[in-house]
Amino acid sequence: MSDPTVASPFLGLSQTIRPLPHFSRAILRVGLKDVARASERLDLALPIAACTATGGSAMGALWLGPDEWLLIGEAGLGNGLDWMAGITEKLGDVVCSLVDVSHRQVALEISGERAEIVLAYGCALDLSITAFPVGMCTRTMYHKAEIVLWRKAPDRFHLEVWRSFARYVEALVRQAESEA
Amino acid sequence: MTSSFRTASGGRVDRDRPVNFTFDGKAYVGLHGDTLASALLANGVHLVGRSFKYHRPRGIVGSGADEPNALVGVRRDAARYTPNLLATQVELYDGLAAVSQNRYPSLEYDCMAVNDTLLGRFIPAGFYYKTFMWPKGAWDKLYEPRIRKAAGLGVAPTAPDPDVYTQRYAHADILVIGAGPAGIAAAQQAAASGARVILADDRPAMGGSLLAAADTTVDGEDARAWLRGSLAALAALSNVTMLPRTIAFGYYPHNWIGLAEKLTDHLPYPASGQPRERLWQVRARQVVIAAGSIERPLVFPDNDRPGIMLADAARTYLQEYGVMVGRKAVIVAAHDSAYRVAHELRAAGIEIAAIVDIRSPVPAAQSARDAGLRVLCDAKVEGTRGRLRVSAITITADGKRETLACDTVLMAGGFTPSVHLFSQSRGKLVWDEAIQAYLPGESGEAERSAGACRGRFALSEALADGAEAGRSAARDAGFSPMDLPIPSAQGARACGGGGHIGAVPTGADLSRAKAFVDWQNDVTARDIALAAREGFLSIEHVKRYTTTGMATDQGKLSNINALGIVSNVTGRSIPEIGLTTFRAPYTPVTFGTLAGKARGDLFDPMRVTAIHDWAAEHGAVFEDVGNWKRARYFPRHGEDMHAAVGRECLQVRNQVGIFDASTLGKIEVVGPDAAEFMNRFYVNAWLKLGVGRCRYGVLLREDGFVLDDGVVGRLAPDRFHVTTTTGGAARVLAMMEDYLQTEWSDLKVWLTSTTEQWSVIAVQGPKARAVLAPLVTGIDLSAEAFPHMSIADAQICGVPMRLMRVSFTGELGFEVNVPSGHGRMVWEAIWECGRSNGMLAYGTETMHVLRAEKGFIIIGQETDGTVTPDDAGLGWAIGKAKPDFVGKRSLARPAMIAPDRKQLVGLLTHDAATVLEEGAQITDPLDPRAAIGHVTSAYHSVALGRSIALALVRGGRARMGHTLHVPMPDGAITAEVVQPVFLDPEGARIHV
Amino acid sequence: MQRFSALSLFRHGLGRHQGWKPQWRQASPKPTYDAIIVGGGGHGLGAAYYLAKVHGIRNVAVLEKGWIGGGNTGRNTTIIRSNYLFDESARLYDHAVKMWEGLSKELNYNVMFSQRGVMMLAHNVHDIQSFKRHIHANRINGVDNEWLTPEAAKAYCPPLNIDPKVRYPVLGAALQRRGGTARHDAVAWGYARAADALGVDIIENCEVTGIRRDASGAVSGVETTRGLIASRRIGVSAAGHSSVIMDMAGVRLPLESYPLQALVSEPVKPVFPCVVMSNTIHAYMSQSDKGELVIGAGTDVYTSYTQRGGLHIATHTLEAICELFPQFRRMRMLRNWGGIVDVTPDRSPIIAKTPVPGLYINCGWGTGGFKATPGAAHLFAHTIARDEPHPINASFTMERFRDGFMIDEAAAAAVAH
Amino acid sequence: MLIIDCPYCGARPELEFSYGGQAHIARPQHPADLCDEDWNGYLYVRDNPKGVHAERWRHIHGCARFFNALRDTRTDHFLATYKVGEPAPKVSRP
Repeated sequence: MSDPTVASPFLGLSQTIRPLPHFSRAILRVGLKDVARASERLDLALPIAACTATGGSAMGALWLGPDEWLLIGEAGLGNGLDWMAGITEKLGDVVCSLVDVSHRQVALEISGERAEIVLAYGCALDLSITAFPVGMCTRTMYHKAEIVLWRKAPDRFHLEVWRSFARYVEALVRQAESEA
Repeated sequence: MTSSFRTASGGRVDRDRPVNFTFDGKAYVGLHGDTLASALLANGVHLVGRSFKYHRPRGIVGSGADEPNALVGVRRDAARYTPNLLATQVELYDGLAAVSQNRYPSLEYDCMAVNDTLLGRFIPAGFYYKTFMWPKGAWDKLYEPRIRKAAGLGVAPTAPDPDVYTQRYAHADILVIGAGPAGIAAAQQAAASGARVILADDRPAMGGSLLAAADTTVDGEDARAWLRGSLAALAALSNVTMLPRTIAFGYYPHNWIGLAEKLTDHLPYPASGQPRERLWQVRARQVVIAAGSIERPLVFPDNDRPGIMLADAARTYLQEYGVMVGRKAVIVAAHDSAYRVAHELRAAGIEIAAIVDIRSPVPAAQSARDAGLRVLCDAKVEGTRGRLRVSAITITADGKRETLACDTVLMAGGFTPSVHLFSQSRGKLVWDEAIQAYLPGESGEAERSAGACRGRFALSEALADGAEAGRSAARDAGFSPMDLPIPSAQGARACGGGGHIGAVPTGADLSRAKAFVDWQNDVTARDIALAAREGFLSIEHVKRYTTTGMATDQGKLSNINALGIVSNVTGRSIPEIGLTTFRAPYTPVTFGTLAGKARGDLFDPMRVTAIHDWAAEHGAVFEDVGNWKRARYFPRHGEDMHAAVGRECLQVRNQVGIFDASTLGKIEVVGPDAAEFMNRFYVNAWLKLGVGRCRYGVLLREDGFVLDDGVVGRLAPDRFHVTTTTGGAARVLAMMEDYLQTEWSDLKVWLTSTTEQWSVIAVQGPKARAVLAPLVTGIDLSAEAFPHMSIADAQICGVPMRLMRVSFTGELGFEVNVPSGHGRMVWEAIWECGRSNGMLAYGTETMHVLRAEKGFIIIGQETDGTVTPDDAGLGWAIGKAKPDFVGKRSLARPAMIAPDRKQLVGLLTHDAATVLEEGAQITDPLDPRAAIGHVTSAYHSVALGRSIALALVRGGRARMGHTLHVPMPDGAITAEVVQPVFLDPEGARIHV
Repeated sequence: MQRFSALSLFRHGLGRHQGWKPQWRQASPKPTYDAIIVGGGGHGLGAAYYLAKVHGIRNVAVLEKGWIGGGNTGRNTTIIRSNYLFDESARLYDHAVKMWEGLSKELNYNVMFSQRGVMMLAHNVHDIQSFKRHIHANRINGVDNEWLTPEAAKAYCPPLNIDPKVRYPVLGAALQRRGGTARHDAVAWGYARAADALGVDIIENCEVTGIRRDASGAVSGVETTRGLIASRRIGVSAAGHSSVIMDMAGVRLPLESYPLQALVSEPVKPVFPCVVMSNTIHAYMSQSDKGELVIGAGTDVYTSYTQRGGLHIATHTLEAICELFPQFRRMRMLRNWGGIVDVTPDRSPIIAKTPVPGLYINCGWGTGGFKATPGAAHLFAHTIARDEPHPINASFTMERFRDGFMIDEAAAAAVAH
Repeated sequence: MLIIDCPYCGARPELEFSYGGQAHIARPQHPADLCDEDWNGYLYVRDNPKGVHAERWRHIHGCARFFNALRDTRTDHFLATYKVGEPAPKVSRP
């Protein structure tokens, strides 16, 4: 259930492309030597392997860089202040940077058997299941917009994009869908 | 209905599906599966165009991408006209309308043919470099327009193209380019290893030479049946992608290959919105180039008449399309392939008047004679006759001159391996003396060539070579090849290397005769000899001076013969002369295909704020700032910008205005060393900035020039909220990361972009506090509790808010940062609350005027990359006690401390109504010829009731009170130099 | 030198053109020259010509590692203009344009200088401000440049799309009518022929492999693939390879070499009457006499000597071309190639003496060297002959970077806000 | 489109990267102590070799890390990539 007060820039949904509800999100930056402590405090194993994501239903952690994780919370947490405060409290004195980016980006789900082709329309990465397995996540480009792409199932991708680019990316994936 | 030159059977055309088409308005009937060329030939039409320079009648020469003559325009409708298409590549569809090019008034009677008959001897290669120089200036007024009109081929489309183009990135373990025998064999082996294979071929039907293979078997099966079976088997594999109608046009670094796939040009009625072409960008671990070979034409006098064509093309027309290219043919032979062609054509009913072989002895001649063919050896070719179609060829053999009547002359000059893509990949080409061709040598990328493109011409050889290439490619891509048997071919006549390069022996005077080397560009053997005579000895010079090889076929037919002629004239071997560079694309690629989806609104990302739609609904006029759309002003009732801005300014000064500042860059700087980082990065001192306080920050490039500015707030001892300009956001963050990651890795601090996290709603004006107060909770907005340059987190309308009390207008002002998903909701709430206070929305133009009245600079307007902080009047911002910050050292360079630097000043025109033009130059009345500065900003100020301007003026601060000139085309405007603050210099209005 | 004219062409035509002689000799290196120019492009050949013509220094060799005119001279999109902002640049480039106007006659070689006008498009408010600043500055410097409304721009170039609803609409244009194009190969050949006639040796296939210096540190000659050649004056005019050559003399430059791509369409009948440039969306186009649409693409982001770049650079350019001129979307790219452009920190050139006595450098022209060819050659010859710069190139030193006297046209024009 | 082997993420297309010029040019500890000539060397003078070039790249649209690379500017082939702070690996210079 999404927070009804959070506006979505997306215009619609289709067989392959579905706007996702609002999530709470944060960017966590921690130096390598403090990662283990942060994981312990958060009760969430921050993935160390490049371009991988971990996490269950409560919170996902996506490796974006060697000291950078995108934390994605459950949908429907309202303004997310409590969520942020909770994480901040858990992290305690761990030397790190935690910044709320819940509204910085929005998410689309691209799914179905045409998902790979729709993405290959604007993403230059090898999206085959061997090269981009389930659980892999990375920043990359979709045409001229930066995105975060996360494969959640063989035929299901989670795509994050900065809010101001949302309509650009949405228009392109819809064209891709119509031409794939 | 059967056309008169169609055989009774054979070929892969569908004889049950006639196709109507027109050429130059005349109706014809072809068959489904025809190309435009094969259909025209089936109707006995050879004359299809006029040449570039001499306007000589020209016919179809080849059967594929190498065609130099048969360029046509194809018109689907007014907006879908495509010039310069090769008739040999245009697939026939019902209703196709093609027209010939470069002729006036018609193909049959072309006035410009005077270039051939009368002027020809006076316009040799490069003639234009030697004349048209008198009188001075006449070139582009008098001569050039005429030359231009005569040049060019087809006519450019005149209306915007309504078709759409699509694109896809793809990854392959092995990309096989060319689906002839070698390519298919390679794809079979590669696919069997489990590798991901893409097989691409430019023709609609895959198979290459196998499509025309008659009397040939592969693995005991008819070759064409084997082909069908093999393709079906490949297509059934999930790891194989088959791309017909797809040309590999460019080989880019790191095995990045561009493919162009035609999707609809062959369809009579493409579905609406169906993309016309698709650009594939393929990254392949390994590439197999199986591009085949190109038949070489022969250079002899008047070798360009319609009806003179490549021998193997004639055979292809027969075997693939069931088309006889004529009734009576003479074959000029320099290669044994001529005999195969002769046998197959004769079997189809074409009379072979003679095989004229320039070689001697010719072992193949005897068996041909035994079969009843007339063969003349050791022959010279003297010329041809026929106005719009060849009617005879004159030869000399055994010392006897003879004119042979015919309607077709076929040239069998041998085959040139197609090494274009290999060369594009920066592989090294090696001259092979035995087969007289350049062949692929050392690779520059992870690729290998197979089959005819590396001189393995015979079918069995090509199949074996392709299979081996497929296996080794699989191995090198990390797969284990299966032990798939190698197909073997029987019955195919070996067509090895050799053949002839350069001009064919002739008794004719080649300084008089026109023996064409480059058909399309009308370059003859004598042109090339002339170039050599004039000292153009490098093959690149010959190419550029004569234009040989620079036509739309990029020298596929001409390059090798041009080399031969230069070799002959200069007495140097071909390897000594070298080779011209092969350049992408292999065949021309549609602009639209390369541009793909980036068109219209999607040409470039259009970034919009959460408040954009509200602004649009309220009539905003937008401007582009970088990728962003920003509301520039909000006109009412047909107001122009001037009126709207005046109204908006006044309302902000007197009441309150609301402004969308969301595009400002925002960076959260967090960590124990955050203050130290800021201290090193910005010119300002940061260590003592209190929590909850803001400061205006200035940032330099390391060369000392102002890069960016913005207000920075301290949220906590270890946390700063940094703002940047709209256009500078990405640049500033990138530069911060650069220093942090590569120079100051000792600092514990991290940067996170929050530009898009926050919608920024500026509420500015005397009533700003009154508007906001009812909406906010958790904060006291009073001047005492929340003075100018404060920052705090609180709530507004029940959502989190980061509030800054800042002013870029000179009025009491707040910037309300709210999570952008709530941006519009909060904006509308403030709007509702503000309306009773006389609030209106203003745009960037009003913001520019308001800040100029206060003398606040705009990066990129008052600064231009050559301005120091002191120039811009920002010297006060520099933390004087700091030993270092980015750019500090550069400020001490001689030029940066020169006394006559341009400094920011205000200008007041003597005539208060005159608004200066931004960018206007400024002179000292004592020296009107030298500019001493320029106007950076100029507006009409409603608040002041007069014009104002900011300017950068040499030594400006020492000129206070002086009168300067602003020269305009209609005379100089006088203005007085003043301090760059026009309104409320004490700042009383801000601190309320 | 055989005189070129309509009459001589006619006379030789009667003789089936058998009487034409080589336009320049295939010279072999002599042991010693009074001056050596390294680099046989338009700038180098021109410098040799002006050394001989203006300064009477005729014992000159031009050393070219490949074939003359084969570098950036033969790879550029031939745009010529002089509407630069700063006084120094405007003087430099307008010096060149004035020389272009008489060059065919000067060389007796038709370099096809065509003053078709160069139109630069403004797409946003910042562009308008910047272009107007240029126009005002140019007027004071006597350089023609005028502002056009979108409608006037379209009248000047009918294929231009001025629909206000496109992504980056055309808000106006700056037009320099004296700007235009020329035939790049002819410039190299024309200078070669004219220099050769004055005694200059043009030596192709001669790669410089070392620079010799005497005990005092001054240059004494060059080592080449064709042997040692002595000279007390060496002018380096090697464009993208400037760093490589100067390194041989121990001189390090503020220079980086990048790939720059260009492309042409198939030839069509005249449809595009002028030169159009859009710096904002990266598109530059004209139509050649042969009918090809000649399109300049951007530089790749990394330094390279490969003379090729990525496909994405060409596609990016064609995106812009198709938006500005949508009727050309069905046209086709015929050839795409790359050159190596040498770029200084302020994107302005260096024409100057170096710290090494007798060694002179002309480099750093970035993407715009062709337009300056006659002017740069003339000034470089002056600098070599007199061992001091001409007043026009006096500011274009190496030392300006050290001292902060930048001539930064790009910074002044391209900063967005 | 170069394929660049990010030391963190592996082989990625060039469009995810930004170029950072010559590598191993450290910002002077005390710029004020430098003469104009030396500061000029730091700011502007570059190797620009035709051959192996040590250069900086940033995987800006990936892990966002700066790293260094050795690339042959005659072929554009990479010989090595390595993390900031690591010395340039020894490669056989062709």
